[in-house]
Amino acid sequence: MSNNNGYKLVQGNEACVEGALAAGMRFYAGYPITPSTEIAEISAQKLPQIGGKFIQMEDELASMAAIIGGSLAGLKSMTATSGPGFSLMQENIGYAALAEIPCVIVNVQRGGPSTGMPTSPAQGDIMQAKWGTHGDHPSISLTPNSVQETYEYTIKAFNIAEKYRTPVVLLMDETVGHMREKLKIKDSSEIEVINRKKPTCEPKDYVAYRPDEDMVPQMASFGEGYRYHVTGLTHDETGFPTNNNDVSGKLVQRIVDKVEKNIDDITYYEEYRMEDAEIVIVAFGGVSRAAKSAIDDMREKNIKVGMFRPITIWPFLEKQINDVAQKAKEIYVAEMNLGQYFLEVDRVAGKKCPVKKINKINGELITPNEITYAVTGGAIND
Amino acid sequence: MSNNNGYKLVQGNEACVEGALAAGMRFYAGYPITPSTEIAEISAQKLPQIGGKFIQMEDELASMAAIIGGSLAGLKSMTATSGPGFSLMQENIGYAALAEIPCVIVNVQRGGPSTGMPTSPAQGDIMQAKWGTHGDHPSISLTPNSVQETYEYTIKAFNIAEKYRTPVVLLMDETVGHMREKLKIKDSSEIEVINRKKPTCEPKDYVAYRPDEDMVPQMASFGEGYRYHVTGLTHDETGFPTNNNDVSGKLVQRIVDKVEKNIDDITYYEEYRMEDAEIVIVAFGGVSRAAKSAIDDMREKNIKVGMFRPITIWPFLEKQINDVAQKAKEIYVAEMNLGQYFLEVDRVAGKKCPVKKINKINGELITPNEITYAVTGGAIND
Amino acid sequence: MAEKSLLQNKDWCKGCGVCVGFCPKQVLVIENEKCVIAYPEKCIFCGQCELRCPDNAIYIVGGTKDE
Amino acid sequence: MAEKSLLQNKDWCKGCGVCVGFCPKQVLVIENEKCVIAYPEKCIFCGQCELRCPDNAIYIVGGTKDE
Amino acid sequence: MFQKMELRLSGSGGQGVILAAIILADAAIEQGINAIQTQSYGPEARGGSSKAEVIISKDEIKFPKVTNCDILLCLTQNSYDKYIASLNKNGILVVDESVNVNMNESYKIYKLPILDTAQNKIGTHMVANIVSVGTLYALIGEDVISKDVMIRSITNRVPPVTVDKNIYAFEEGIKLIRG
Amino acid sequence: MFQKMELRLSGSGGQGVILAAIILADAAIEQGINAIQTQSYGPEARGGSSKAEVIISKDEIKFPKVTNCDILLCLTQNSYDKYIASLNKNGILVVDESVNVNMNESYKIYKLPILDTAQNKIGTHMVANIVSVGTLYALIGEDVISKDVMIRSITNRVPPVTVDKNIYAFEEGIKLIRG
Amino acid sequence: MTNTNCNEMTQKYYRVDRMPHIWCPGCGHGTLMNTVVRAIDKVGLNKDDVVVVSGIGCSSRAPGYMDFNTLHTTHGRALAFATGIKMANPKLHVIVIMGDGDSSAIGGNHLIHAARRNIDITTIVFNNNIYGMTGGQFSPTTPYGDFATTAPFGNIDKAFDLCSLAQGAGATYVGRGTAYHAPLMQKLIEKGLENKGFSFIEGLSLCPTYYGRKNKKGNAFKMHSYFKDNCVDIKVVEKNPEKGENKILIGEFYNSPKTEYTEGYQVIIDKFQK
Amino acid sequence: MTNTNCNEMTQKYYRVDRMPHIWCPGCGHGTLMNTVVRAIDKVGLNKDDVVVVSGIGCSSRAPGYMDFNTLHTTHGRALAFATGIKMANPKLHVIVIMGDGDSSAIGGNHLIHAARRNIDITTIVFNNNIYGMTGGQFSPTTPYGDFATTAPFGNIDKAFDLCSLAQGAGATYVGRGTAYHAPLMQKLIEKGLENKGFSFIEGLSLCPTYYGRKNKKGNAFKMHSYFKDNCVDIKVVEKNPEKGENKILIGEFYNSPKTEYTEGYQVIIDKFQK
Ligand SMILES: Cc1ncc(C[n+]2csc(CCOP(=O)(O)OP(=O)(O)O)c2C)c(N)n1
Ligand SMILES: Cc1ncc(C[n+]2csc(CCOP(=O)(O)OP(=O)(O)O)c2C)c(N)n1
Ligand code: SF4
Ligand code: SF4
Ligand code: SF4
Ligand code: SF4
Ligand code: SF4
Ligand code: SF4
Ligand SMILES: [Mg+2]
Ligand SMILES: [Mg+2]
Repeated sequence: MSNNNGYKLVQGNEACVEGALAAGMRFYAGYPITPSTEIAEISAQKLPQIGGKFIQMEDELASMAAIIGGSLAGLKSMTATSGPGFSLMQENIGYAALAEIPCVIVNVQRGGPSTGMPTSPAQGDIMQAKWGTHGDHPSISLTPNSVQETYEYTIKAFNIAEKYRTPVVLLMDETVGHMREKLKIKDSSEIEVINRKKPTCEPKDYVAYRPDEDMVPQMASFGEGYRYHVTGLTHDETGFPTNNNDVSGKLVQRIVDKVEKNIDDITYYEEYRMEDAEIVIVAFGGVSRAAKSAIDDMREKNIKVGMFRPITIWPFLEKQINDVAQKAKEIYVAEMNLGQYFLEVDRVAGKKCPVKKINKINGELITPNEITYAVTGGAIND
Repeated sequence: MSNNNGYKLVQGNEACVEGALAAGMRFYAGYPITPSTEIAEISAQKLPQIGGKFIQMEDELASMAAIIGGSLAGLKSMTATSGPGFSLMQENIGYAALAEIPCVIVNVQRGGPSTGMPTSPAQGDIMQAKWGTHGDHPSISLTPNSVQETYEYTIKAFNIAEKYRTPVVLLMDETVGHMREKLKIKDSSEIEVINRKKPTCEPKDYVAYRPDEDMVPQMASFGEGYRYHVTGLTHDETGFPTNNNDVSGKLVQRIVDKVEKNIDDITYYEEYRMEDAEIVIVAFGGVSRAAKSAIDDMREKNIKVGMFRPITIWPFLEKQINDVAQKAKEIYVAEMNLGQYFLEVDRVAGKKCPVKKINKINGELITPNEITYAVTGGAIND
Repeated sequence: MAEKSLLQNKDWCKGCGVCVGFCPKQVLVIENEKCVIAYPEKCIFCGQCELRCPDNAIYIVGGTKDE
Repeated sequence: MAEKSLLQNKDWCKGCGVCVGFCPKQVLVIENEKCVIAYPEKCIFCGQCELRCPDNAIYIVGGTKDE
Repeated sequence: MFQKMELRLSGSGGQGVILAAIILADAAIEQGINAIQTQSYGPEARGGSSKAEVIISKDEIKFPKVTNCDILLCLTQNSYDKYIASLNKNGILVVDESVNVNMNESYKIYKLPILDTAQNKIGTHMVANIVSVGTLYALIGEDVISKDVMIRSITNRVPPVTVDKNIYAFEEGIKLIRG
Repeated sequence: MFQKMELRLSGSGGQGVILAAIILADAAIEQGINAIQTQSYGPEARGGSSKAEVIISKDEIKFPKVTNCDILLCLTQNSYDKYIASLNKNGILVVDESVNVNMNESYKIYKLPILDTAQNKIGTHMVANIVSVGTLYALIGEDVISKDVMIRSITNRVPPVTVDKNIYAFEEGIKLIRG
Repeated sequence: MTNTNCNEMTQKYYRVDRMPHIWCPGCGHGTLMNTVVRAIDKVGLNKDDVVVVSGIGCSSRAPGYMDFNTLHTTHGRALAFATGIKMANPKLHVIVIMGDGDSSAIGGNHLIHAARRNIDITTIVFNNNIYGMTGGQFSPTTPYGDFATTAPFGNIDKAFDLCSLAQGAGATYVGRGTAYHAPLMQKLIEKGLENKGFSFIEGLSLCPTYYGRKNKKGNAFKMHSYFKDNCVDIKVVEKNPEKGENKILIGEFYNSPKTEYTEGYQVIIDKFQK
Repeated sequence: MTNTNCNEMTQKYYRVDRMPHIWCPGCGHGTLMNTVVRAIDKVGLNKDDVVVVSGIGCSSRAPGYMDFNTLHTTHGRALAFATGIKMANPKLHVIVIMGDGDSSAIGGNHLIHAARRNIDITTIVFNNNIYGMTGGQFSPTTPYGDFATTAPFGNIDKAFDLCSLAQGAGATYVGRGTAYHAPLMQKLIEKGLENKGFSFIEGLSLCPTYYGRKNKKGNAFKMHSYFKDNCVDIKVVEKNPEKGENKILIGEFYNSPKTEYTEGYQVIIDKFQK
């Protein structure tokens, strides 16, 4: 009777939960904060119905700790928050990185700094997602720009976390989290789900932090007979703390390398009308939708403009940006912050062509007109 | 009888307290953590003797909160920590930035990520010092490289904090914090001490967040008769929360601009043997001392090498690095991390000359030989 | 000493009805999502409304203090 | 059933002297920062030393369990 | 022919304009066309006036926010004052009759007894949002979304015990436009 | 003539080699020459073996760590095993007599009853570090730091009630070298 | 009840240009805020010497309307900010207003430590048994079995008794009132202000919008009536224990002054002043 | 006392290749760790099903030496990690070992919340009244007036009674032993392990290196003797209150099982399984 093709109207935050469940999330620990709260609320509703667990912790420090614990005990685990909570999670995100515990952290960005603009969209935590915790560490962040992508990339976030044993950040923004649009929930047969590598050896032969060739060690869950030690101190392959400087240094290098050297496997991006583009707009998340619209407008005036949209924000897509810069005459980085992703684009592309900023931090989504205006200097759309 | 010229042997961490006291610090709140603990211990000893206050808080979240409170009540306030504690302080550092509360945060860096290498030197929190909290915000960080400089730049950190009403981070590293060398404590007449601007108007006319021409609003202390409101929400000039997008955006822009546009006033750096240098080493903190030594060695072999040492790490000294790049044939950024400050140097200087990394993350200070080796490809010092 | 009277700050009233519920004399009613002093003559100045109003939108003026 | 005897793990002993203090029979002494079982013959296998040693560096073997 | 329509629904916090917007968007998706629904919030989760937006379109919707408002609904004076400037000059304004409006404008104006219909005809002010849905639907047109689909969307989104009352409200809303 | 000297002092956790290093550096500064003192720590604040370094120099000291060890002090076997490789071939090794050392080396070796002197001559193992200071001072030489300055430095850095005992220990340390 | 009539009090102590406040119709926070202001008035504090600090939440918006030195901090940290203020200037009268979530979920640690130190801060919790600001998630004081957006099948967390928690941690003055028992609430706050040390006063508030709606508690007036019918003063229960059965205890629970923290610190400072 | 003799126990339950441990000579933590292991042995838990979690501190190094599933987390957060583990797999026996600072300074909030939920975790605090790992700063349990590197003029902070705090927050099994009263300590841990719910056992430890030295408490043996002479069992005091005067109370303080958290959650899950 209806011709909806299996689509339904869903909010971004809800699509995130749907994706997580499809990926196998069975433990959620969190603390409410606007504009991510629906993720907790829907998880609370859905998880027990399929035998999963939801817990509301006392704060975000505890939430992050709890999902690491849940993951170690064998369940795929997630938490969701926004800026202030993301700041509080940083110490334990670093722990998960060093101890190599797979988990997914969703940050639905709102206006900062501090309490800032709690109900307004922003993209002010881009650099924090990479650098928020102390010390060198791997960082992976994905930025969906639609409800459907939120679903898809939540699944991918879990897959990457499990494959590389590392925390993965899904960096949404209030626009994407709170908007409702169509979503097609996929059949489980259509979804690729990756699980962490389990030990292939006997417990007595298990060396918990000895990496395989892919640089990732096999991971036993607590309670499976592989009794091992996990610590946030630098440790050797056995997992026990070491005072050996070189072993310590190599550990940190390995956890960074296992991500950086596998970057091709976690590279997601979209190119829009890039074939002959001389002007390239780099945009992601909610802003990329304004960019698309602006590009359509400008193309109508025969301006050769296209968009490069990184979906993988971290690690930085150096190779792709480099390629873009090779061909572009000019690059604009449009973001709802004062120029964060810009810095990396400028570093890489700036050697080849001018890189400019389009920024907005007043809690409103950048509009297509603003982009057009910035690119054309107001020549069209006056 | 002795010919010490007023010098005495002092540990870096102690020099930090001496500098703080000289600058007028009268409130310290902190939570112990290696390798910063001596700063708390010496503060606990010295403050009450001059009528100041020390409190050991329950954690770093509380410590950061308490110094903001102390500063609002009128005392110059400081806390000190290391990586894990610095991560925990991030939320409230953002608060201090947005609410424009002067305070000084000392981070004596140790090996990370996570608990990492608690007693080893590192420079792994360089990017975190700028990007650790959510949202766009101003960041100021200074990096002394000796005991004397620790004293001097702690004073400057307070002066900058007071002048610009913003948190200032003193980024030390374990090497500098724990080493003992000579310090000359200055006479108070030789020290420039800057205090926050007090309101010049009557309480009834006070508009707490209306900036003067220097973009900095005048600051009354609680209890002085100027009853005003302080919030971490974006607010208008009265200090009360606003839902007006443009007012919010302009507030964030102003707090960033008051630092970025006054950068010349907070620019500190050293150039070493740079007159004719073709190869430039960029280094700071403990590593810069290895660099100096290496440069002396290389100069003996007639290699034209010099050092640019930023003392102000944030805001980034774009102008100076640009000048350096103009003349250099090659730049090396030597740091005890995987290449953090490098990113900004590469962004700015990379458009003009090749920028390379010298990194070490095993918890040991980079040695002069390692720098020489990296620069000469092992040609000398084999 | 001034006569007592009951005053309202309509701008602040949110029409929650708390005062209406507590008034022992049915002086107050809600109309168009605001409280209205419908029967001022019945008011005994018991102070319940002003004590209970979360919005300081209704209050008694005049009379002796500390009664 | 084996005879009881008192054994030591010198590598683990830190010479803290706790066992020496608790031994009711002065069996033990500290020498060169390590505990030494100086008078094994006086030992009554009371178990104080093994109970108190923070380093599991001294213990009784043999004898019936659960005595 | 219908290609794209941008609607803005505004009112006070408790009036349920967000649900109204969701119902419209939901129906559009169900109908097989594209729709996107957004809203703005007050401080954290609450606040005075409330605004919701819906865009329905045959093509992919890129920018999710209303930039070109075709239909503006205002249930209160406050929301009219705040949002009227955003209406297209060729657009349509739907306001409750209690709102004072400048009639001297190029857009089309429907001044309707929405709140009164809800309160006095249906019996509760709670359904004012669904009366509004009716008015908006009448303006969007059956060629865009079928009435069946609309009714299904309402049925799915309101509390089960209130379905009949809400469908009644919807029909009355349609009548306010069609007469 | 003296220009620069790099010393490394090592022993077990409780032996106070760090204080010994501080006293030497302190005296050097007091004397008007440059000095820098560093140390390495175990996990957070405690740990087994302990290492301290002092560099004294007439010129500015750039790199603060010992790269070219002129004098190595080892109070325990452990510390000898760990650090001996770092000693200059023309350097000087000072070890407690209890340590087994490879005598067949190019550096100069002083095998001295440091611990025994402390324990049995001065009466407490606690002053072994200051006996060590005496031995090292004897090797550095009075032309570099005057003895008065050394004694003042010790006096300032040890607990007041133990000053005499420590000066005694210092003198005995000097004697171990000078005989 | 007070020496100042209601409207005079409003004019004197509130920032009337910021009103009406953002709270929902019938929210108990407004009534409780009035009890705070009346207590300050009664005790006769100088407005310039009063600092009101809060965290984040509906309740924590209170200071913005109050004409004192006011500080709206980060979620859960109000007491830590307040501790810094009090240490830096012990002459200030520091009052902290928090929600149940703010004070006992994310802020629980600062609560027990401020209580332990017995620092002179008067802490008032507007406890509505829910996270109001974020839209109705359960809090550490939501009763067992109640519903909330994150407890769709009934809450399985046991609730804190905030007064016991504060008292156990070291608070030297402890009491509980409700939005309905406004005069009692005011009295407790007055005594809290007079206690030189850490005072903890819980004010049971009501959130008709979330807690009320989710748990079918009726409108604001009904929720007030619930307090009226279900609370009993500890003094009554002490005499007639059976009267306390299944009731919420209110009243003054603990009042036992001990050395105050900043005074203790002053003793150390004074040692060096002679 | 146990069915396994001392050395067998060492071989069976410790990672002997990691020993000797890093603790200073005479540190009470070693003795307390032995009581944990003996209790596990006595209760007869399967090593594969036991998870030992700690935070950061000297005490928190314990799990590294214990041959179970072991997790050394971040400072103060052990109970939050443990909560995740227990929720994810309720079959695991989760034991948390923390220091006084770890559990009650930075970790105080997680302690009271884990207790409130009555989640089945056996928590053991090695309380040496000091921050040992960082070199002797005062902790929330350092007695009033005592010295520490950050309390050079005597501590003005009042100390927590950790057992009251945990009990007040909701722990269903609570007791205190000491390093000297090792057999009692073991017994309390056994009962804690058997309690299905949140159990809190405080073990008074001793830090000769910092707390002992700063406060002139003598060597490790003297510090043991202090416990011997100054502790009295609650059972004794209940009969003869005067025997408790100026003494440290030890023994079982509270034992009152209530619904356990993960079981409560399972009830919800089961609803959907039919
Ligand atoms: C670090 C952080 N986490 C979460 C939030 C979101 N948040 C704001 S208020 C609040 C809870 C409010 O509840 P309560 O303290 O009980 O106050 P109420 O609104 O009920 O008065 C939460 C979770 C935040 N602002 N900051
Ligand atoms: C976030 C953070 N803050 C501070 C520290 C430093 N730190 C490590 S252990 C410790 C306290 C240890 O005291 P306690 O928990 O009592 O254990 P103990 O060493 O006395 O056994 C501190 C403050 C840290 N590692 N992480
Ligand atoms: S109690 Fe106050 S806000 Fe509520 S209806 Fe009455 S006057 Fe209005
Ligand atoms: S004063 Fe009393 S009688 Fe008068 S309106 Fe108010 S509540 Fe009713
Ligand atoms: S108690 Fe143990 S460690 Fe201490 S001296 Fe005796 S055997 Fe050695
Ligand atoms: S078993 Fe008893 S008697 Fe024997 S050495 Fe040990 S403590 Fe002494
Ligand atoms: S949500 Fe609840 S607590 Fe918040 S203002 Fe509304 S009624 Fe009050
Ligand atoms: S410092 Fe204290 S607590 Fe830590 S190992 Fe040494 S004696 Fe034990
Ligand atoms: Mg609440
Ligand atoms: Mg301790």
